[in-house]
Amino acid sequence: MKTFTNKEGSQIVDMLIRSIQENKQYLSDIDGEIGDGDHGINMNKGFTLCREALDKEPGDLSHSLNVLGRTLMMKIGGAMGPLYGSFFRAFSRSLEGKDNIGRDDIQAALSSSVEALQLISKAQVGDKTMMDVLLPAKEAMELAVQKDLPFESAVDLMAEAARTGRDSTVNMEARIGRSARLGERSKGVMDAGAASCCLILETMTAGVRELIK
Amino acid sequence: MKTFTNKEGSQIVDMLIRSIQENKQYLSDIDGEIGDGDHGINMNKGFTLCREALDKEPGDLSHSLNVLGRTLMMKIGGAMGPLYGSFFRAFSRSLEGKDNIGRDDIQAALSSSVEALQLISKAQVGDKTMMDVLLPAKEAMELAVQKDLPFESAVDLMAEAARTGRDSTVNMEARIGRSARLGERSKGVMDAGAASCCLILETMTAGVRELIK
Amino acid sequence: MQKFINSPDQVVDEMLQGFIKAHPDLISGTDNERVLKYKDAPIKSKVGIVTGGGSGHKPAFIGYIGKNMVDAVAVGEIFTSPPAQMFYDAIREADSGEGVAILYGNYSGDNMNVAMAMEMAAEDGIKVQKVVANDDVPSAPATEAEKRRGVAGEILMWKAGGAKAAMGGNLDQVIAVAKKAITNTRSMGVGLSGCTIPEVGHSNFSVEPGKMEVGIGHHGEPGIEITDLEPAAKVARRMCDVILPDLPFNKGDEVVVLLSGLGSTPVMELYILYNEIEKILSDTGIRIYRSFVGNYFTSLEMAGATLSVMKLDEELRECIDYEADSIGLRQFHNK
Amino acid sequence: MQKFINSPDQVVDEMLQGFIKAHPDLISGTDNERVLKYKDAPIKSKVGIVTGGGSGHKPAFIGYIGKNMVDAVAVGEIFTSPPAQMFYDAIREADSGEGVAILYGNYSGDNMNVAMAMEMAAEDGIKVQKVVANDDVPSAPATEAEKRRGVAGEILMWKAGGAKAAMGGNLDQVIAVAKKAITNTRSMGVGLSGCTIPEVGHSNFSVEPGKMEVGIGHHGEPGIEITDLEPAAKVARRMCDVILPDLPFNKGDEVVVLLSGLGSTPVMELYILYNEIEKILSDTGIRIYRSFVGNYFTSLEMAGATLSVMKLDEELRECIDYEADSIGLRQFHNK
Ligand SMILES: Nc1ncnc2c1ncn2[C@@H]1O[C@H](COP(=O)(O)OP(=O)(O)O)[C@@H](O)[C@H]1O
Ligand SMILES: Nc1ncnc2c1ncn2[C@@H]1O[C@H](COP(=O)(O)OP(=O)(O)O)[C@@H](O)[C@H]1O
Ligand SMILES: [Mg+2]
Ligand SMILES: [Mg+2]
Ligand SMILES: [Mg+2]
Ligand SMILES: [Mg+2]
Repeated sequence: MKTFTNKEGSQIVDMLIRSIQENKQYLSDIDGEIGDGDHGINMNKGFTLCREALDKEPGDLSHSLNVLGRTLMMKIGGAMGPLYGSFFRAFSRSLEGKDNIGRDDIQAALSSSVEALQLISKAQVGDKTMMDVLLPAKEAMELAVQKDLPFESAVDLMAEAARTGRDSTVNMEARIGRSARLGERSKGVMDAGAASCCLILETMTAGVRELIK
Repeated sequence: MKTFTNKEGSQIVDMLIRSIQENKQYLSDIDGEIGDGDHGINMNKGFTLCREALDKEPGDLSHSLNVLGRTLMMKIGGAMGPLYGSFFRAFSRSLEGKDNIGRDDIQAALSSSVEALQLISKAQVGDKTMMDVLLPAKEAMELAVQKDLPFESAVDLMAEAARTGRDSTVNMEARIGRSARLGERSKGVMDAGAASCCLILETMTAGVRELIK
Repeated sequence: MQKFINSPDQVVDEMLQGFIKAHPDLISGTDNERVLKYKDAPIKSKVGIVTGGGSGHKPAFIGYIGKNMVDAVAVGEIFTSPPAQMFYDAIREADSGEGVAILYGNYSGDNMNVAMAMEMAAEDGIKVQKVVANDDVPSAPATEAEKRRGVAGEILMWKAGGAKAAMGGNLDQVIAVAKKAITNTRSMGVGLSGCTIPEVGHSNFSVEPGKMEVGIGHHGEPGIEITDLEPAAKVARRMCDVILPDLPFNKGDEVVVLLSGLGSTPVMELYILYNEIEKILSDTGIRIYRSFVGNYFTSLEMAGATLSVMKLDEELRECIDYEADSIGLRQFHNK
Repeated sequence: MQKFINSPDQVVDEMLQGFIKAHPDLISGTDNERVLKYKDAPIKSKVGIVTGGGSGHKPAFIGYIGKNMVDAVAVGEIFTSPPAQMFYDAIREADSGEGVAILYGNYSGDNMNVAMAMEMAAEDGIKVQKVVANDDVPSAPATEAEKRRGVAGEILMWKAGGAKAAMGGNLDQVIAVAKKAITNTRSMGVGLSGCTIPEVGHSNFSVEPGKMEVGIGHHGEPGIEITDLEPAAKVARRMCDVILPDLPFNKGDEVVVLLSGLGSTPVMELYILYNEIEKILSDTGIRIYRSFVGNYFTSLEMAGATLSVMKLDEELRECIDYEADSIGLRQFHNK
């Protein structure tokens, strides 16, 4: 089974930062439809601060993810700060100390990050949040491991599930967060957190594929 | 020389009230161009209050003019209240005690009202105010008396001078009141106070003509 | 964007700099530039009062820092909860050893960030308890009151908690009175226009001319209903019809009324609305003990108003009457 | 018109009714429904302080009624001077026998109406003297300073005169200090939007998005220049460049700064602007003794701000520090 080194892996975080920066406007625009239009701004602020921190103090993947999580949690605020903060910190913790990272490591890290997130958010599938992306993605990855699929296929399936989850939010009625009280009116638009979450998982997938190419 | 009685004359005030009420929007619209758009509202408020007062306590022309002047001065405020207030009160005083009112009485009353007004306003011809109407109207009336023209012609000439004065304000630059500081930008629009003043003098003329028909 | 700003992403920092410079008699900065405190905080033997939340609600939150009011505030981006670090630092700035009451509004971000900050503070051995304001009636039905947002009623909670702490109340007592204050308070907003978050650059949402958004939230969260704009008397009736039965407020009750503008509604209109609210309350036999009318808790330049009504008992009356000195609420003791 | 009103021609009366009901601890009505007074006025052995002017400037003018502040106010229609009768009645409500200082702003209607009221009061044997505020620099060149309008600097004039009267100053002394306050004050406004007079029903005037009106008046009187909207730092520089050389304010001077919003500008932006003003003053070596930042003198829901700077001497400092209790300005004595 293919692996990549924790050291090389830090480029995944570089890619995450770039993709959030590039999609700042897109994410804000989506949020503007049924939220307050700042999701891209918030995410970009956090990821850009992380970029600065990493430039000063670079390291391996688990280090980079930890810096990212800490930065989001400590500097960003809102709901996104603690949610993505816990997510990335848990992801980092799970990979800590590993020299080489393989399919099962990623699967375990993803599962534990989702669990960490569930400690602070009660959002379920169907509430129109990032959870509609994360939970199916996590399950797809678990299934791939159960089926013992190759690393590439596992992450591809995970990204595929993320996309499906993201798109499923379009027809949902928001039940959590700022758009929740739009009720019926929240239907027809994708959830911004779902969009950013899917972007993150897709970028991770692209990162992994590049590393194990 | 024709005259009318002070008693009958009160219908002039009825006509003044009606004409201000009917032109409320027109006067506000003119004021809206270079002022704050309330000239018709202010005038209408005062003249309508006067209507109520006169309904309770009717009387002859000098009484009615006094009620009008007092109402404007005491209830209306702004610059218009004291200006038109003094004007009508002086007009009333000048006619007081006269049973019959002729050309010379109206001329004397107009002159003394303009003088009363000049005690509180420094506005000159050319400043783009009601004075651009009043001063030429007063002079036209004086000239008509000098030339010993009939009452009808005297008031016609007075109204004609008022109209010319009013129209002359269009190309003036305001130097007094709210529109003064528009400077150049105040050109091209008629002054609202000039418009109401002309309306008042025209209505007086119509009233006099009807009374001496 | 017709705004006095330099750079949209600097508004919060520059506002804080200006605020600290303008009010040295009350306010001081701290090592964390997103945490401001009362210049004398922590005050020996006094329970510390902390709050925090997103920016854009001036005078909330920092305007309520002061004598017998709030000791330290965590400041977030516009309409965005401050991160845990700021809450944690605010707790530390406010603690004199007697513990800290953190009195804030019910928003998911604030809940998460406060929870983390409280954990961090507890690890330091600081006693911290919280009260979460949920006075906004239209934000959830009574059966799910724990989901309701906190709005302008928070000010009455700070006033009560701040006074109790100043009177020498211990942490449990301060928490109890703050809890009572907010439990006795019901609020409701009506929005007449949207507002523009500088970094977003265009209006958050809009209310069509001739319409009003009944039950709007402090960040423009949609209300329960969009109706035709009504005369002030009907708006007042709508607000009272939602608020009064919810507690319920009854004949004979004595209340504090806080009518806050949301930003761009002229204060003149608030008094017109107040005039109608007063008629309804007095017709209902509810006695108004004290009223606050003005821009107490705003949402940038949104047009609209929030009505908050708090039922008094003797303890709350004493707290409300207590002298206070802050930018947003300043009063002499003698009523 | 996104407004909380019942009927456009009732806004002033209903606002006054609401105001009186909301603040019984400070305000009382009088026989003239357009005249409000401090509940304890006339105060025995104290010179009365009267002001008045058009409505739509909340908290001006009635918000400055209170202890050690203004005793009675004549209330006009929106942006329209009250008639002579109201000024006269206000004078009578404020007079305890020690005379009345009538401190108002330089507008032609107010000048005429006050002059008539003073005549009427003189006939009653009441001593009345006036000070006419003309702090608005852009409204006329220094050579025609008597033509300048009065704007937010009036608040500092009321504060100084009100304090002097409360300290026991006689009419001449009160007039002298009010005169000094306004003579030492320079103001300037920048407008970012128009506003709507309810009875007119549509915007008075407008400022194109992306532009600002430099030197705008309190009723939307046009400024000296319409320019592109600039960053706060440049706006502050423009204001200071007009105000500072006019008095002039010099290095070493001690000043009070009053930065008022015009209505719908979020207070956050005022602090951003204040932050820049403070930098300029401190770079110039001018010491800020006290600052007021907020909505102190508005123009309905106009967006924009007025900066007023008053040079202090010892007497003015004492007056500014004096305790005051009014809706618009409330402060404890101890600075
Ligand atoms: N409790 C929650 N659990 C999971 N996701 C949430 C929760 N609250 C909000 N979100 C997500 O946050 C997104 C909005 O993020 P953002 O715009 O950055 O914050 P805000 O709503 O404070 O402006 C929503 O689209 C939603 O997916
Ligand atoms: N000092 C003055 N002398 C003569 N006319 C004046 C003076 N000031 C204002 N006016 C007149 O008043 C008119 C405006 O009246 P109005 O709109 O009722 O009052 P305001 O300007 O207070 O809104 C101007 O058009 C002008 O003709
Ligand atoms: Mg958002
Ligand atoms: Mg006008
Ligand atoms: Mg947000
Ligand atoms: Mg007017």
